[in-house]
Amino acid sequence: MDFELSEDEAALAQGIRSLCAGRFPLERLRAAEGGDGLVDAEGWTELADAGVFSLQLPESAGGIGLGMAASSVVFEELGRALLPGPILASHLASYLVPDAADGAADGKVMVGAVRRPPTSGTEAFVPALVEHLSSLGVLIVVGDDGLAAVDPADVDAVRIGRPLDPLTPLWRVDELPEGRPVGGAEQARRWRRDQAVLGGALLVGLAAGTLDMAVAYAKEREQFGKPIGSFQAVKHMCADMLVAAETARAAVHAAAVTIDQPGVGDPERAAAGAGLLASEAAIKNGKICIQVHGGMGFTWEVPAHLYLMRARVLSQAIGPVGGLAELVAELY
Amino acid sequence: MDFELSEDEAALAQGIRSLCAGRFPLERLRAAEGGDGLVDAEGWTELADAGVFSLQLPESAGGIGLGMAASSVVFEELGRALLPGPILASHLASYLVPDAADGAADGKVMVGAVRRPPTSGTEAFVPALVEHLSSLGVLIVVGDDGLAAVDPADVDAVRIGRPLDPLTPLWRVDELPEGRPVGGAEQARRWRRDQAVLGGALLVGLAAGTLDMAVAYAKEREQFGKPIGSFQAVKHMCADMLVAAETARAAVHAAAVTIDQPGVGDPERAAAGAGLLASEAAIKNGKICIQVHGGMGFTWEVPAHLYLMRARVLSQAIGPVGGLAELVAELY
Amino acid sequence: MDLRYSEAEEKFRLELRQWLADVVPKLGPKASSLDWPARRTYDTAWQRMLFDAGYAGIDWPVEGGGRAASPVEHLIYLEELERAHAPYVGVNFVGLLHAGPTIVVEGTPEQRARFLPPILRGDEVWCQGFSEPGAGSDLASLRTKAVRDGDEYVVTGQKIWTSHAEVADYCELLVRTGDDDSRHRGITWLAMPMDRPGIDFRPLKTIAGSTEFGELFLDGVRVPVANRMGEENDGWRVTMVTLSFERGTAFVSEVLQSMGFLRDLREMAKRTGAWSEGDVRRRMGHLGAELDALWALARRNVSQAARTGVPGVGGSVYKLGLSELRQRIGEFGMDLIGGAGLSWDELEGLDGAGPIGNADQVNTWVHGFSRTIAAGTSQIQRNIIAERILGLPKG
Amino acid sequence: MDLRYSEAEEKFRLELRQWLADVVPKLGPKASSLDWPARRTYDTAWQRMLFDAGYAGIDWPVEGGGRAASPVEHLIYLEELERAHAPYVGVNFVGLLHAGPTIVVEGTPEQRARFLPPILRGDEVWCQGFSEPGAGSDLASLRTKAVRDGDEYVVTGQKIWTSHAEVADYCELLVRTGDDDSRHRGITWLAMPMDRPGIDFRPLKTIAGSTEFGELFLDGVRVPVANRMGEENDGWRVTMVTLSFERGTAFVSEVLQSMGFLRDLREMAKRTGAWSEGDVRRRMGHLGAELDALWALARRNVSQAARTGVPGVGGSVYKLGLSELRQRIGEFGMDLIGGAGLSWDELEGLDGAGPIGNADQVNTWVHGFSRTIAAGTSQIQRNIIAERILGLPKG
Repeated sequence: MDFELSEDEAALAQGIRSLCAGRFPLERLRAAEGGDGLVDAEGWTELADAGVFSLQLPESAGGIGLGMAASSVVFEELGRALLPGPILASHLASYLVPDAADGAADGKVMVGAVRRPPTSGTEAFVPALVEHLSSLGVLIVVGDDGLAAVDPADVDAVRIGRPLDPLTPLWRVDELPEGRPVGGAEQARRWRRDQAVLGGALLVGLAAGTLDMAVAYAKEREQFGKPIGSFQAVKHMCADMLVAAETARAAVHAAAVTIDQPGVGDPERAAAGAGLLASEAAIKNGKICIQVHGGMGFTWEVPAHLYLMRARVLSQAIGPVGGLAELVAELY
Repeated sequence: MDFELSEDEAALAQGIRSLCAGRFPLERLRAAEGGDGLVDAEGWTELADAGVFSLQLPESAGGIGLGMAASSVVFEELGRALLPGPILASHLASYLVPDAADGAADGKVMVGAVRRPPTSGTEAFVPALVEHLSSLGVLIVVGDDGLAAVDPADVDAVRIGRPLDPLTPLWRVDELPEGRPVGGAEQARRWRRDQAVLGGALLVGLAAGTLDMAVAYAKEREQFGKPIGSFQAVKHMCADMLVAAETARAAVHAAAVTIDQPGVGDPERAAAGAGLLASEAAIKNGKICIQVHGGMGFTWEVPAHLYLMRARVLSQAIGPVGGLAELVAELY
Repeated sequence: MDLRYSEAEEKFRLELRQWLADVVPKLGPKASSLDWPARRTYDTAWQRMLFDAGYAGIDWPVEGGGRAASPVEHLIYLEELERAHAPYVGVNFVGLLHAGPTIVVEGTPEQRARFLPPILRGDEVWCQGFSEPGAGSDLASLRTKAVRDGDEYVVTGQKIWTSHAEVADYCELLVRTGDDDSRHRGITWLAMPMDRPGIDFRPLKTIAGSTEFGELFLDGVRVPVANRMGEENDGWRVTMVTLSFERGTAFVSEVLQSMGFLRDLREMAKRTGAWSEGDVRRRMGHLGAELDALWALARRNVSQAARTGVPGVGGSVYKLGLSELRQRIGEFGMDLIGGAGLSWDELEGLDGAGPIGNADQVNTWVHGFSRTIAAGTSQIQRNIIAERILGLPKG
Repeated sequence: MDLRYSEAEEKFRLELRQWLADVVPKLGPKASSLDWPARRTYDTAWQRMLFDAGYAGIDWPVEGGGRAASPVEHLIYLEELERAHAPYVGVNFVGLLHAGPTIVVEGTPEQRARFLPPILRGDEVWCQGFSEPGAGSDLASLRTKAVRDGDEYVVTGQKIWTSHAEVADYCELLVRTGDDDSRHRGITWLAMPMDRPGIDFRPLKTIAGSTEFGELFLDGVRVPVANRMGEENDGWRVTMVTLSFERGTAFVSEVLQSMGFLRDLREMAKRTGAWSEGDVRRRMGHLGAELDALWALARRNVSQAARTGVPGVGGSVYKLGLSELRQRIGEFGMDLIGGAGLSWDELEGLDGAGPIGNADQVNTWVHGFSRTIAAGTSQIQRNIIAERILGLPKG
């Protein structure tokens, strides 16, 4: 038992962090705010070359053949860098529905995903909102009883003028095509489970990113003749952020490893708990980060809001926290 | 519109506060901890003489003929003083079921009350727990569809060895007698409504009492060379206590006045909201008061726990906060 | 304790209600929030209507040209405006709620005659230049410098969070006239004409994508000494004077508006079926009970102001409670609409469920973040409560 | 990241599990919590059994007489003891977890030979005399005075929160040997025999009605200089040394126990029908997810300790998270049992629903209040996290 990152995992995280810092610095991402093609094809290929999409595809199929643990450290870094684009769906599709996602692993095709809106229940009134539609080669529709592949060209969609996250363009789709079945209920369950864990990893990255921002600002910003970080109220907000981020990180890593290593625990329960805590940590930390920045935190210029809006996008994608909590309760 | 206390109301509160401080100081109450007869007959008569039980009984029936507003300021003081005994039921019975509560108004008889346990639902498995049974002359059983009067001598009860609140002795009753009907559904509804408001007033008194204790300790206790109240963490805990207490107090007063003055609002909604916020304020402040006192707060000697335990007793009496919240939502 | 209104108060309410019923339906559509000249036109036209009807400066004393309504009448005024969905003060807010009241108390007769009538009539719009990039919670550390040169001050520095500067005629400005480290003792209050050379304004975009405020760059701006309110270096006291105008009516519109928002959410939840979930009802009921309590607290503060002239300890308690509550209400709205919260554009629901109203939910949620920051952060409010009300020792 | 145990670790687990399966059922009933001599007998007998089986001092180094188990084995040890419902260290806890480890590192060969074997065998029981009425969170302000007189120290002062003093043979005592204002620099660590004249102990009743700790009054107590650990005035460092013994295994039993408590609550909720309420399931699932995460964090801390010898930054994060979570778990339990929570006595439910288990719920709730205070309040933990981990400046 050694639950620390292995040397390989740490190196992988470091590599992705360097790639993001060099190739996708925040200023550059922000320059494309509100537009399409937030990640250009060349950038996407670089992500592919770094293995972001092929990490879990078996070596026999041309992938890297690693597992969820490796993916979770990679996605935490991508989250921290606020990397836009359908990275999670492209990654999941490459190993979960490889036949439907030809070209996903090597970055030639971007794959998106959307949950099929329920036909009854409280969410039944909201139309499907598809992210990054104009960039997609394939859209995976995740239903309760299976996965289907849809050609984006077949989708009748209306672009949303102002998406909540300016780095996640959105389309409204009233009638999602049935599409071509590419997986049954078991694969849909696996999709949702792995999505909760790796969406959780992205969310942990967001929670860590806002913690870093808040701490840096608290050290530098002075009021009443001293850094605001010397006031207990600010200190304790930052401490609570760290607790949220570290706890969620441990949960995400444990869920990833529990999926990779049969017998060490219940992967469904671990995945739901990880998604739940990561959602809450990212939203809570985004909110505290704004508060620590005071008025500046409410400006577009300071990127705190980008982390918070992205957290809402991801939190929605992996499912409302109430449902995740009920799943944990059932399996406890 | 003048929502401040009138001179009469302020004088009434001051009178009760003086009576409690002189006649029922905490040291004296504590000396009787765990025993019966926490309020001796003589003390009970003094409360009656001060009008505690006859406040809302019409003058024509020998009472004082005031309303809920006056009662709410009185009960806040009784709560702050941690006054034990079936004060609330004796007060309610004197004007809501005067025929069944002969002698209640002038303190000759103590009246208790217990909610008839539901026969289905989540609470159906808990036996009835009756407070102060051995001191009662009459026990009012509050059902969904009416009020009944029971002779305590007819009740088959087992004394609880360790009640949560050492100042509220308890008896377990598996089979509550049917009793003599003394009020219908409308009177039962009024009982629950007025109980929520005046139970809320007692709870506000508890919340204010623990706030006072915490603030006094924070000013006096020194650590790291200064009073702990100069640390922001402690300051902010105390500030949050004040917000909780003042908000709940305003809600309780508004509910009382809304009952007294037809047309100024919805008394049911106001009463449920007042009970809800007062419960939460008393429990929250009790907990913070312990925390501010550090290790001492966890000792029997410091009375913080008495306020907290009493808060649980009263919160249970006026109904779980979830149910009160649902009632507010329905009436909003 | 009495929550009934007197006959005179009911009469005041009725007259106002009738007038509002008459004029509000005739108002044109609101201006786009991005079109500043149109907003000025709309808001100042409304102010002129209030003026003509005798409601301008509702809480100002008669000697300032106001109506001198009692705190209770002021409360009724806010209730009725909210009830009638009448416009709020808009671009007139600094003039009406802050600069004007200051001039009423601190201005010379000449200054009052010059500045007050145009504010009340809607002829002149004011903005505020108090905060600076380095002076937020710690306002007394402001550094914008004013140097006396004959009968003018020459002002150089930078202000931030200035609202409506695009359309303002005057700016109530705090400048440092004392030593660099004179803090509260070296500050002066000036009415700066916004048409002077040396003023540059850069709007700041908010996280809601709007531009409600911005940065004001001042480079050798000349302000007549005649525009100074109070004495030189006495500006801190002058500024604080305005606070004494508060009669417990702050944020009342927001409380009433939030109640309406909750009721809207309930209707939506009933339509979508979410209302069948116990915890949805409980969250909504809990938030509703808290709003009711804050409304009670507002009436308590107003009552105390009516008796004593000041709203008492309730102000900070109310501000802290409300701003924290507003954030939770925002989160509840977002949770209720689920995925629809990912769009700022108004969405239509599926299956004939009608508009989701998500633009309201998203706005409520996002704007909530400013509530615990603006007009004193929640942390500053807790300090104030702990030190001034509870008497705990300073840090 | 690897959550699988090695073959050697699995072997360690299996042997321990078999031994526990053999001995635990044969243990007599636990002593009443009020009968201190009986508690000492029970707990020290269990310690002797551990000693004979080679599990005493599981994490102590071999040179101290311990088993020198790896942090991972230590974790397995705690898991298996919890799984077997074996006794916890009980009255041996100061000796085994605090005083002993200090002596292992700081003691002379003579001191180690004198003090350590009796702790491991369960022959001698220790208590702790660190905190004072005036020195809680600020331990360095302690004032209990020790004056050297020949080869003895004469100790006078007062200690508080001393556990198990009723049955202790020794007290690990911090005394002031430096100037009154020497703070960390004037403290000395002594092993005080509890049978000396001048020692008076007054138990303190807790809000749970029990007497787990009390006040120690010291009036001219003579302690041999030979019982001093480390140098005079170097006691602060000596004390801190013990912290380096921590391998991330603190509170692990509490995490595992809490998981069991949640599962018990679920069974009860299913029996009573409360489980049909969505928000009961959500609260329970949320608390469960948090416990799972803390268990993951514990394994992370242990892993880091296994690699580097120290558990790293996780310690305070884990302590803060767990103690706050424990309180919320306690509240959940109380809310679930409703009125039954008004009695500390175990109640039987109506309608054949069996025991309510309310004594457990009430205990969990009430004891939760101590969690955010003892061993460093949540406020102190947040300071530590902010200053030592995040590098924020000191107040």
